[in-house]
Amino acid sequence: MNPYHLAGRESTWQKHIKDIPVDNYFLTLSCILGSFYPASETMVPKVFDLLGLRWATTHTSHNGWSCCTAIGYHGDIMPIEATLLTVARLWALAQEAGMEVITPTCVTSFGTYCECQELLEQEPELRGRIARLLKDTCGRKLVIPRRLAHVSDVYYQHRERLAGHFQYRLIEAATGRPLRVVDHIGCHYAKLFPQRHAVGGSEYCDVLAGMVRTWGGENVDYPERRHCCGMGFRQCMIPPNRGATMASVHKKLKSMAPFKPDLIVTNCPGCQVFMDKEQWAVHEMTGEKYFIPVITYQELAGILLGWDPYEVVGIDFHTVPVEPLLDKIGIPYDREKSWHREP
Amino acid sequence: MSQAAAEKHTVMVVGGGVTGLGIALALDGLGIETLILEKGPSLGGKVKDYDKIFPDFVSGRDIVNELIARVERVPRISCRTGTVMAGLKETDTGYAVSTNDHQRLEVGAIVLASGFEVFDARLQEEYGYGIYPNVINGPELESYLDPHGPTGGRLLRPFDGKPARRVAIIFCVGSRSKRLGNPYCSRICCSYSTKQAIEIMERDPGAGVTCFYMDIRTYGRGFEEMYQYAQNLGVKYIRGRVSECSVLPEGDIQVRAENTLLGKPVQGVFDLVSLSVGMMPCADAACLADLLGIERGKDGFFSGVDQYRAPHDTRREGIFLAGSVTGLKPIHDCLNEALSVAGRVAAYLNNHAG
Amino acid sequence: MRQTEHMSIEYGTQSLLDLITRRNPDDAAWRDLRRRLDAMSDAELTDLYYRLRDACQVSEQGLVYPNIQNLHATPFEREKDRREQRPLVEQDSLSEVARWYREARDKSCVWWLENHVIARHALSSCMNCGACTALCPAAEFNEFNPRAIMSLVQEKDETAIVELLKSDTIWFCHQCGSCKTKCPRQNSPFGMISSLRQLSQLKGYHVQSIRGRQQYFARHFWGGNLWNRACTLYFRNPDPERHKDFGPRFAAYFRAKEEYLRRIGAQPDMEGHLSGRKVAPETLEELRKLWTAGGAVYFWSLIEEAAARQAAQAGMTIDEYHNHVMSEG
Amino acid sequence: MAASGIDYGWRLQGKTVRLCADRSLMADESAHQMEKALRQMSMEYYVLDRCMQCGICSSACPQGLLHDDAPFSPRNFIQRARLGLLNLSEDELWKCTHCGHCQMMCPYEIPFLEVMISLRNLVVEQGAGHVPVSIRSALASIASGGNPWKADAAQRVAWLQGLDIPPVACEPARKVHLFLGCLAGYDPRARRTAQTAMRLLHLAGVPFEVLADEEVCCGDSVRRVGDLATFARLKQTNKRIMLSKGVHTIYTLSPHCYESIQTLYGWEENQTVRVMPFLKLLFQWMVDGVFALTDAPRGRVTYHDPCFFSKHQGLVDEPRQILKGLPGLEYVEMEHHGRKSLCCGGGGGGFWRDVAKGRRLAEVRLDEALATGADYVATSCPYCLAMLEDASKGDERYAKLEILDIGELVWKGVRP
Repeated sequence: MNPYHLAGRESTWQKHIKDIPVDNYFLTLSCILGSFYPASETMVPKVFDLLGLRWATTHTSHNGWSCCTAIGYHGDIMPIEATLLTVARLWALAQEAGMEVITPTCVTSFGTYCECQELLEQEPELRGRIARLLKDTCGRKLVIPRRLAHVSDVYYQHRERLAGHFQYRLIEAATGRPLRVVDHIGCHYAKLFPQRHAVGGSEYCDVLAGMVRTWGGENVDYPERRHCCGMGFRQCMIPPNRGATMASVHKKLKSMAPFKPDLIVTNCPGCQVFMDKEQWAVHEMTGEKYFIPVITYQELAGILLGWDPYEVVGIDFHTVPVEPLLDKIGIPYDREKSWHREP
Repeated sequence: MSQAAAEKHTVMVVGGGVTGLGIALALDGLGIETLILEKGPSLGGKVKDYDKIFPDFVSGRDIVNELIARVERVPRISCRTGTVMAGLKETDTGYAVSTNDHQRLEVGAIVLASGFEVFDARLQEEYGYGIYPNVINGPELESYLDPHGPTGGRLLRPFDGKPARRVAIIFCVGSRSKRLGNPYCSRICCSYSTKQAIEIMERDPGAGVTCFYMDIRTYGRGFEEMYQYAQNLGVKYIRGRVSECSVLPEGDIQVRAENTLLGKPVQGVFDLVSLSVGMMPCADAACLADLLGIERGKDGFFSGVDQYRAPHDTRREGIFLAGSVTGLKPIHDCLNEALSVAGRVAAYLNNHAG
Repeated sequence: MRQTEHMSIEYGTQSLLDLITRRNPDDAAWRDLRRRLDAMSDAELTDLYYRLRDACQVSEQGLVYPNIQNLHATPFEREKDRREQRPLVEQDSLSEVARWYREARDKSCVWWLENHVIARHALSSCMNCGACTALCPAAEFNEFNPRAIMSLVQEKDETAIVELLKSDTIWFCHQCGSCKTKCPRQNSPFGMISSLRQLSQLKGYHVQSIRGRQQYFARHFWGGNLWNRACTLYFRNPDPERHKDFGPRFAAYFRAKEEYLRRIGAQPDMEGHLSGRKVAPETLEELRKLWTAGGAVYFWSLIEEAAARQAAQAGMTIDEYHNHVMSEG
Repeated sequence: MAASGIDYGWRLQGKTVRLCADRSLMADESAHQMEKALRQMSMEYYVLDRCMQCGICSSACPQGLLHDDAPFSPRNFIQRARLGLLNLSEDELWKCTHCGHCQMMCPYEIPFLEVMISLRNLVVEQGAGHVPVSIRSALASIASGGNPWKADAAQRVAWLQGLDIPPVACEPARKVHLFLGCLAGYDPRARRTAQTAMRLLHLAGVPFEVLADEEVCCGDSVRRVGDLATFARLKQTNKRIMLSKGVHTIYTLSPHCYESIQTLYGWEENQTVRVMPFLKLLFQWMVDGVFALTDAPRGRVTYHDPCFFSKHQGLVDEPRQILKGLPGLEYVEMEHHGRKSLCCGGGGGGFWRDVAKGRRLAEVRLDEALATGADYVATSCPYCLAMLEDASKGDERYAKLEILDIGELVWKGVRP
């Protein structure tokens, strides 16, 4: 017996429909993803091309790649002005590339773009100063984007078309039951400006849940679903502080376990790292064995598209093995290609 | 002008709730004819659903039924249910009102007593109203406690029909929230929720009722004493706004708040969570305002010309306000207001109407 | 220049590299090298850094990687950044943003709260309902209470605020923003805390608390990545020794990361495809200008000064202090 | 709770990192049951329902002035009691010193001390929690020997022998009895105070007797740490003796003895026993000019009000007038005085607790005394005297302060 009314849950997120641009995306990169799950980034252009979308990026150094400095900002070493200037520069690059909407692969970048957009819209004096400084220092023009989208928004927007290309669905091959999927949205996507920028608002954010439903899976809600993974910038980065990070992950795992999820899909690189990697620490410290596969929505699309789990999707980057999930869905893979030799 | 002048006119009362009925009876006492326009199928408004009202636990239903009975006995009062105003024209003797059933009614004055609506708790998404079966709102809890209600007065979990013994009541739902566009205090929620808590504890002393409040505003005569009594019954009051409810596999509801008096987060698991929803202006307030050409305050409630000198008058001559259209009031305040409005209307008819 | 060449010759670029690129070196050889580095002029030191960075090093499978991979998070890079940034914060050469922050240092905390853009957006009025604390991940696990901080700030009691800025309290926040979504008054506690943290460092109060002192590590960890690699995180940062909690599979990945990355089409430290992460010199130049204009470099210099003072008091070298703060607490 | 299984540490960079424990309070069944249990077990518990958490009690509580990260707070305590979050095994239950400032200020007149007594009673008599060792041994000793120090009952009055104070026989019908109290019975310092009191009585020509070794502890502290049964027995013993000896008037040296004998012994109509604090007697003598006074002692004097006189009895003017009546002394007032004075920490069993230096209420009090620049700190309660002296011992800051019983100060000035 379902402990909640599906209709009510649906109507809740449907109150917050986000206006997502359908084309012309300017891709910006994530520091964390590039460091821990680079495949999730390299797969994005592949998917964009597959869908025949028009896109550009700063992916080669000579067209000016830089990060958004958001980690620096939330890690309290960047004054807001410096972050505003860096972001403004990226926006300018997008304009120069003739792209309408800037789409980061990182939730914290996204949150920071949103914050910058709001600040610049509400603070004329600040806007003036940033525009002037940008002009004086690197001769670029401040253009505040009208709309902002996260790469997951793009996947969401085109989820049906993408499903058209899939070779697999989120269904257990053996039994034919839909896989139970926990979606972890990422605070800076759903909590900072839910009214304006989050698909489905903050309570029942649909950006991942929608993909999961469309791709054959079943959404699983659990009490701690809205909660922070504990990454917390300085909390995860500085070893003595990491107790709180681990505790947060532990709390979420404990809370979701009774609902027997088959996998966790993440939106935010930070969450992906800690939901995945700290499962091992939690096991070491408490003896509790969760080991629920954690994958990004890019990787999810990747494996469903039937791309090589090792050479394209890069499941070797994961701490919690993804192979059991592949077995469930019935995706063949060549164990020989794995670099990990499990005992 | 003499008293007789007033008697030549009919006063239209918009809304057949407790206030409207009170006005009609009061005007009858002054020998003035009234016509009650009720959009619902029957008279009595919301109060007819209340088995017990605060602070003295008398039956709201009895009060309304008594009023209705008297109204029906009085020849000077006529009622039209299922009827709403469609148009309004000024005439030399007052107003000509056209209704949805294409009637044309000549009246000397109009009193707006169309009441309020309860806040739609689905808008406060984090509480999961309309999603989690065991999260209900105040009026629903009222009906669960009502011997004539769906459960015959037994408090059951909607999810599985098991008796609910661990109950949480969350105050200020849809009130005092800039985020939801209702920055105001709805005034009566603290009291009606406390009343409900008392009823639960009196029927089942073994039950545990926990109220999550921001400030207890039991401002009226006898209200604070009621609050005291609730505490004596063992109702727990935790000062802190609940930030979210979540559902557990068996349908239990997990609640998170801060106990701001201890400065620590608090978690609880309950059989049933009741949301003390605040009040909103009546659904058709906007179109009534246009129709009558009168103003509303920022909060959407109607406001008198001058809340000190002419609280019931509107900018438009011969149109008056009564009851909770000007903001939430307990039932006895509404009835008191009915009397004062009746007096004001009679005076108006004597002095102005031809 | 002469000095640099002399050194390169004496050590041979490769061996010099081996010595200079150790993370926490503490032996005679290093101390000797440290003395030599200290003796160098700023120009010579930075020149040496860039020569080493651009000197290519042969990696496996015939692919050639630049040395950038080895220089990150070394005392050498920190020393270089310190010296390279020093001239950018000369009093007269400060950007207007940096000047604003410098003036803010001498003003009251209350002034800051009324004028810093983030603080202004963070608090209109607080009714102490506690919705923020109820689901705060930090409040759940640490002695931390955003509501209490908001109401303290709201009282505008200078001494109380200074106390707060000197305490560990503000540093527990995860900056997750859960509080912002729930606030019925549409305040942003996490924004306020972010602003308070900036103020704490601006006034040098952060070094009074364990958690605050950690900012010196942050300044070089994230700041060093930004300054030299244009990203806050660099894929070579998470060394398994420092991330034992990531487990053996991560350690295995880290040993062969170049191979792993190349296989999925990422080209570490290279021109080219996504996750390339090589930043062009002209881009870096541009960004450094922006960060100087945006006050970041000035901000870093303040953290640097505070750390130097603190280290001197504790009788540590700045390198010892750096290692101390990242393991303290 | 996330706290489970958190004993494994994690070494990162030579630091042990642990999963942080969840700090959340639980509004769960166990708390609910705890609260219900308290309701059933403790009659006084119900008065807590009146509490509206205004916090005036906590601002009045002297423990708020201690340098303590989490000072005892009545408001906080009541809130947790109401939510069933109390841990009766914690030291916190014993922190309250029953000064009574909280209930004096409470707008709803919640008798917080009675609540404390009943909760402590749950622990002491019904084993609902843990009793601090020092208190347990004191109680045991009183139960067996009628005094807190496991001392021989005979010692209580042995020291009276060889005193150069010939007892003045009272006429049988009008026996006057000086109730010494346990401290005067066994503590050398308190004995000196008692002697002085006797000398003054003698000099004033007041006939009085001492109930030899039959008197037992008055039971005040016993009751306040929750041992109601023992209190009842002590009460019976003392009453029986007093009545059997036909006592007519009882002078008490301690306000604690005074309060219990006067208000808690429940004298019947026909038992015309008059209880009077020695302080009042002293005041009467001063008014009547019984003694010829010299201008010794000289200097500044301040008065520390015992809570059981000031807050419980409202006896605040008399001692001041006595001191102002001493020609050689300039009277100065401390910041907190009269009914709002601060507690010495000795009441409610506090006298039996071991509190670390730097955490003592008496230190706060002495600092206030220092601030007045006084040479003498006069008081009129053996507990206060002992607590203040203990706190001042071995701390040169307080060396210049001489702590005296008010009677002793008067005696210094009396021309023999």
